[in-house]
Amino acid sequence: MPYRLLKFGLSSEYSEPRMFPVQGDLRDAYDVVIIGGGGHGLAAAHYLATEFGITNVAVLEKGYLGRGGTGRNTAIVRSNYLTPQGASFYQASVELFQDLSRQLDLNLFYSERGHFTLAHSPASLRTQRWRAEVNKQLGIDSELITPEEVRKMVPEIDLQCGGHQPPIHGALYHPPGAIARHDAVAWGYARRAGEAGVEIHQQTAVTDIEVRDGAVCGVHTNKGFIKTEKVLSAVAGWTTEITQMVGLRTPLVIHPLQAMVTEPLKPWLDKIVVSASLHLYVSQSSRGELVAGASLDPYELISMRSSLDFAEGTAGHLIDLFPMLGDVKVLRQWAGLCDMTPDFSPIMGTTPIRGFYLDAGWGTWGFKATPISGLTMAHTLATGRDHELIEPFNVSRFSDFQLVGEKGAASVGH
Amino acid sequence: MNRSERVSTRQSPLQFLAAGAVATNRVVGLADLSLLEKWGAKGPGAASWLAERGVEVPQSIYASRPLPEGGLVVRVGSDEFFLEAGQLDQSLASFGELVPASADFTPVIREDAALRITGRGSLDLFAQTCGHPLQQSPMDQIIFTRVAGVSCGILPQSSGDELQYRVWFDPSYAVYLGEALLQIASELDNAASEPSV
Amino acid sequence: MAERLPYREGEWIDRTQPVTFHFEGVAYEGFHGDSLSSALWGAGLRVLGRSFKYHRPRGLYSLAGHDVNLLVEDGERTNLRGDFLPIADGLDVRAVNTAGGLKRDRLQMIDRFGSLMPVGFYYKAFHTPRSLFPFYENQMRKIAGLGKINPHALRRPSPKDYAFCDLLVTGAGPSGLAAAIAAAEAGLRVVLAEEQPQPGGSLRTQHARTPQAAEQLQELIRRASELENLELRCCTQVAGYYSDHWAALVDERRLTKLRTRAAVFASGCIEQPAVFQNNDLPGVMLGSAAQRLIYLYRVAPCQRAVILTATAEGYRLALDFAEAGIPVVALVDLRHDGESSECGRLVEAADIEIFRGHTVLEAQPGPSGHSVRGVILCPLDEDGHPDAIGHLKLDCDGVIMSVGWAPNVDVAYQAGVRFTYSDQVGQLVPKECPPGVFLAGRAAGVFDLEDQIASGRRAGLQAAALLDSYDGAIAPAPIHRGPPPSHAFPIFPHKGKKNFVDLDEDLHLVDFKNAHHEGFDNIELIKRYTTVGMGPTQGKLANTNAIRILARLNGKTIDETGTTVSRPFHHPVSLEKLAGRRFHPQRRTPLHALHQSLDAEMIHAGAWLRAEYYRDGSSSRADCILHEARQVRHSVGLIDVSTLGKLQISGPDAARFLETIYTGNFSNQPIGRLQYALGCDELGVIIEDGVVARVGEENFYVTATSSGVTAFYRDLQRWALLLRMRVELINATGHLAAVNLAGPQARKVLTKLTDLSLAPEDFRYLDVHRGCVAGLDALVMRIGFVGELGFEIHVPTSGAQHLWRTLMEAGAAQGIRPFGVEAQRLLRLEKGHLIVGQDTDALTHPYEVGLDWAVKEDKPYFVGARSLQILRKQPQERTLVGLVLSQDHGVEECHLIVEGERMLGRITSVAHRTTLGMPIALAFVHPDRAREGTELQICGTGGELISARVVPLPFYDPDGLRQKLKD
Amino acid sequence: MKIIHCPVNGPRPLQEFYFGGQFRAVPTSEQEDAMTDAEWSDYAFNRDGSPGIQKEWWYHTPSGTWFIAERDIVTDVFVRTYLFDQADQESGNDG
Repeated sequence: MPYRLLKFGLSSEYSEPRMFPVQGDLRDAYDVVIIGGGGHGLAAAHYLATEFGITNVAVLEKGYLGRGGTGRNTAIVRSNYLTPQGASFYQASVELFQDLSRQLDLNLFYSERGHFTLAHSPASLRTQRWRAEVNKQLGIDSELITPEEVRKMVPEIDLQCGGHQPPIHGALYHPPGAIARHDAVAWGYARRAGEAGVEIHQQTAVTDIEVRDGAVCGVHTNKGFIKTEKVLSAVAGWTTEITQMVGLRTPLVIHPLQAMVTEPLKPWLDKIVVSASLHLYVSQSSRGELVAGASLDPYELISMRSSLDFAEGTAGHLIDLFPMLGDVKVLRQWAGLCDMTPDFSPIMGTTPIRGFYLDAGWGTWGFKATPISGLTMAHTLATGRDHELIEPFNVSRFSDFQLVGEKGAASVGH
Repeated sequence: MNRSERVSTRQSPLQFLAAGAVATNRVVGLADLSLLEKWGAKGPGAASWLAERGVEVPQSIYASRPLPEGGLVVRVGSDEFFLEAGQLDQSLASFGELVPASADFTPVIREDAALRITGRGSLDLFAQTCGHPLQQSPMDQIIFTRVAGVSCGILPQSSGDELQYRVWFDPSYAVYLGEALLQIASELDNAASEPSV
Repeated sequence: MAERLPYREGEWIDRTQPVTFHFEGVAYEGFHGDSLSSALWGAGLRVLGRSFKYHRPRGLYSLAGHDVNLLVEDGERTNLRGDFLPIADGLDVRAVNTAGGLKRDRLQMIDRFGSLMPVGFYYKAFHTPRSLFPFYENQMRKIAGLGKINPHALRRPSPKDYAFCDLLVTGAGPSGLAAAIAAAEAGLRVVLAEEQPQPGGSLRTQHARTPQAAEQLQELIRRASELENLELRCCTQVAGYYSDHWAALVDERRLTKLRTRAAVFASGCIEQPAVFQNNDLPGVMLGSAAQRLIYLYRVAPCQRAVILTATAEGYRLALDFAEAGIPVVALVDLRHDGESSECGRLVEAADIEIFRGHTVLEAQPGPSGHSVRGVILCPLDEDGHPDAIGHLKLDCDGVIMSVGWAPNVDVAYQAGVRFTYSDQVGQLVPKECPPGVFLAGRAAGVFDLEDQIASGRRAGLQAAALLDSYDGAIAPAPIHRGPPPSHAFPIFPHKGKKNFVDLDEDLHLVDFKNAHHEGFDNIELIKRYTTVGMGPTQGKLANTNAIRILARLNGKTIDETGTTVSRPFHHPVSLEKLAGRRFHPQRRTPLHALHQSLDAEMIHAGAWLRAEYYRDGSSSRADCILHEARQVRHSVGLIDVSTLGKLQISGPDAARFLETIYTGNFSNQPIGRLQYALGCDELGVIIEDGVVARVGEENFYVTATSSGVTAFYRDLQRWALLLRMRVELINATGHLAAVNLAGPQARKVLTKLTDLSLAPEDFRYLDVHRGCVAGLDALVMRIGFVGELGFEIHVPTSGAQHLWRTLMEAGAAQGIRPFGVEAQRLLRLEKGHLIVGQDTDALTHPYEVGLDWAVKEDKPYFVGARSLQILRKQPQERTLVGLVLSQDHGVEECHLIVEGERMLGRITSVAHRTTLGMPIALAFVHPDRAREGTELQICGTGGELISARVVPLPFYDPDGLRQKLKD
Repeated sequence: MKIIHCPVNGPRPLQEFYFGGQFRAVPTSEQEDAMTDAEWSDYAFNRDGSPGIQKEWWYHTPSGTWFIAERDIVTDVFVRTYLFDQADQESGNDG
């Protein structure tokens, strides 16, 4: 039994330290202001402090830590992307994730389950093979497997989908695919950043950004003005509100993405199953709940309302794949926001506005990039130059007609 | 090829329904009317041309009128009309044959699958398949909506005391939609024949 | 069976219908009308379930589905709630989440290690060393979860439906009935949804003892039943409320998607527990649960009760017990001055001992914690804190809590109602209601029966007035008078750490203090860290106390502390009810049945089913396909291409319109001629290709890709609007069928059936003619997608079968055979034709795939033109080439072309066996490697390197002599 | 489930509709020619996705009707819907 548990049992007083410091008032100026207290912003703060020695940093969060995509995603981590740019970037993220519990000294329940992307058509199978081949070339563990191999590893799956859907033709199998406790990632980074001297201000909303002569010079908040020459926007679904403040035009549009959980069940599904054609992904959490999601909502909306259509459709697709789940009950549904780009890749790094840095375009794949986006954005903030891993993702790629070809793989890519 | 031969070569996409329709006649009746000839005209000149042919042209969008020789004409768009014969032996071929090359409208080939839904369970059938409240819809006005996921035109009609619904849709969905409706109709029929508690 | 209380008017059980059922393998008896919970409690059972984390024994608690102490499974279904499960003969269920049965659950030892597991302990342990986490995780997973799924459970399709009404009233208690009646009398179509099997609500519980209640109930039910426009749905939960007044109603059979125009939430209150040591022991229950037992099921909640209260309702509860003949050992009132109203005097008169200014500090467990054997009382100081001295022990077997309520308004919250805390009522009351949403009764904070009815009537009339059905007077809203019906903080610390706040999640008071101490000081953060409210009941009995605790810890008010966001569903809803019938529209060509009779293998192609190939005796799939292809090359074959998009485009601007949406020129296209057409999006990406036939000066007939046509046609409609073109667009895809008769013998076959002259000079390659084929009006196009002489014949759908049969008969002498999609794909590959979506991807532009010739840059404008200008200036990164492979296996589509670690390109189409006798492929490669004769390496199956050589396209008949065949 | 008021077909559930994206005036061929590459890529890629009322395209699938909606993309309230041509008449712009 771990020593930690014995300690809890033996000590009469609760000895755990505060995870987040009680934050005082905002100071007048910071070297860096990070907008957004989600995983990305907090990770960037952490790496700025620990890797680059920049600690005069404020993270401004309009709600509470992890209120946005961090606490609303389905917590899947993987690197089986289609393009070399995407796959290398996410592979670096996976590698950071694998050691993150130790680094943050917080159990993130990072659990490698194996990730299946089912293909229900020859066309989808081709795409999965493409991903597998690119992955293998980059040393990422991915392979195309047959329906029989799918059945061996997930015997509950109905390969014929009960005749309701085209049968399963095969799957992309990605053994390192993992799930993690999403909130804890934000808490862990927040704790470490706080220990290193970063200030984390919750309930602090940015109301405007001061730009003079094409350069950032400060940030207005509901708690007053702060001077700074470097601002990182790490607000994903709320990015269009921030970019409007600095007059930066981007292709971003916001769509909700919904998810739901069932009542807890005894563990039976230890893999992550995604169906590209059914727009479904499902895994079983450590509490025993099935966590399921679908594709983006079909129209733009900056609201986290739930829709019944989503629950109906996702329920149907779950039963298509797992016919014995009919009687399993859905406990709760919720939604998050996705800032979508036309090439299904993020927008990261420097921008035409000096001192304004963007970490956006996270669509449906933000959580899995948390550590690497934090690290590369910290590097970019510290040096003023895009980290090489994120060069392809700079916002200039649109004016240059140099898109990243990730869209082909991402009909559902969580 | 003469007229009767032409009819014999035509096949309804809903052919399989014939037997089922009788079986569910009690609560919901489904009748296949796909073989009634249909024809369409679309374009700015369609209305006046039809009027010249003696057709009573519905003035407002989605309204319908009887054709002089049986059947009906529906204004399915601002400049678009849909005609259907009333009898198997009634031909609309003359319409198509008469259109001059200079006409400022386009004749449209219409091969819609067509159903007539009757019986006291009709609205229950739609309740399970259609998100639009048909019970509140006026008679003789076509409604474009979705039934079991398929785009349909639905025309509520009253014949005597009875309500009936004419439904038209793309024939490639005929087997799917016909089977889905038949399944629900038979369930409604079974439910009605169970002794009430 | 233990004795039930004597018959009483209004009871729900039918004593003439005894029912035998099994629980944990033991037979029990109850009555028709019993829920599983009431029947087991009535049978004298006390331990009904085990808790989620500590496996503590749990008993009947809310009897309203607000706890999950009794969750059972029957082998088929799982996580069934005992409070809602009617018993029936043959019912055979077990408790979920036990190891070795409910009584001797081996996991109950976890309870003793509770102190090792403070809140969030799992975040702080097991992760180092990393290599051991999988082991720990595995151990944790073994004990996680509640019910077990049955991997062999069958689907039970559920009929989902839509319904429409003017007003949805949630809850058929006194206020809900009054609201529904008032609105229906004003003419609204009303749906009244009640979760319980019968209407009545608090008239059957809190008010049940008074004779007026029974009369009121009868009267309300009579009036409701006389209204034809009022539909009462019992056993129906309003599970969620969505945009534009859509509600999800769920009953035993189905989900109803109800569109209403207004809603009244008369959903009552959820009674809230007090927090004291062992407040979860079997025998500790809510007062409302005791009333349900007494009045609905006639089961004695216990033999000797201690009632803990802080309101008049607790006194009335004591009178309920007294009337039922159950001794009340003590009435413990948290208030120092007790109850001054009539019921206070009645309790005193009934000789029930009252402890004012006291609390139950602790319930004392009987053997194994399976029951209550007594309580420890303790006086409270002026501030409501338990005093260290003056403890008092009392024997009892039941602790009945009646300390207050929380409005049952999670669904009203989803409907947009926002709340504020009222000290007057001691609960959240509505602050803002969106248009068309009203609250009534206890949910709105009125507890007096007359007030409940008046507020219901008011809400019903307000809805009617809003919908223009009522213009009479509306009485003002009644407000609560007197002491609040809820105590502000019925929460008491205890060093034993079994004073539970969240029974679903086994969270006790100190867990909240600790989480707060660690910085989780926001309601949403503390929820996520402790998991409060995340269990199966979503915190119905926990959230209120959790907010009270956090508010105190932060020194803030309830309003400042806020609430967590309420999400659907109210009670969990099964996947099959949500899924319903699952409509998956599927398209079939009119030749579908013929393909089946020809033993075709059918495949899904988008929404369509198509013939992939035709089985031929024992031949392999590959042999069948090759055979079909050879037949086309050598003689004649027939393929169903009815899935092709078929568009009629006509009008004065038709040619100009086509020139806008496609990259080519059409104005000068002669009537009767065909042209290949390529479509790009605004970014210059290829999205569509097809054939344009000019059939008149202003009339074009266009074929488009099967999978793309729906979206393409929709786009065309919008372009026609945006560009203000005088053009009529018709999507005739489903109304026309098409077949392609291809092969050197095609002309010979078709000649017999048509009035058209097929002579090479009359019907040239890329000609289109209208004529009669097999007695049908047809459009015939001479095209060569597969690279042979070919006629594509388009006829009305109803004639398709006749056409096919006639062609097959006519071709018998030439040995005509049908060919499927696979043979066609092979033949087009040999001919070097690309397939949009397979040989192109989401970024491919025409210059990358050798379609420069199809882009007419000299036109004034077409969609994508400006982007193509930019793309053309950029260095090209890839180009589509033909490859001949060095072996006939091991290469699949999307295998990569590599050079060491460098990725040089990708195979987009491949055929191992061809009519050419050599394996071929199309591939994207870097332009450096695209020169004819370049040797490339493909990383094939299993990583094997396979060599290939770049060759010119097409592979077959480069001069196109075959498709232009003259005889 | 949203109810959207199609200007031709009246109020219908969301399932009958297809979202066609933000409304953007299409440059004429002359305008297009006059645009620099940067101006064109700005038109081609960038969107105004910020909170507020957005003018956008919707399509009623069963009847094949395109129309314009002005919708608050935060509250999801449709402020008004109208046919493309009607917008033109009301606002008098050149679309």
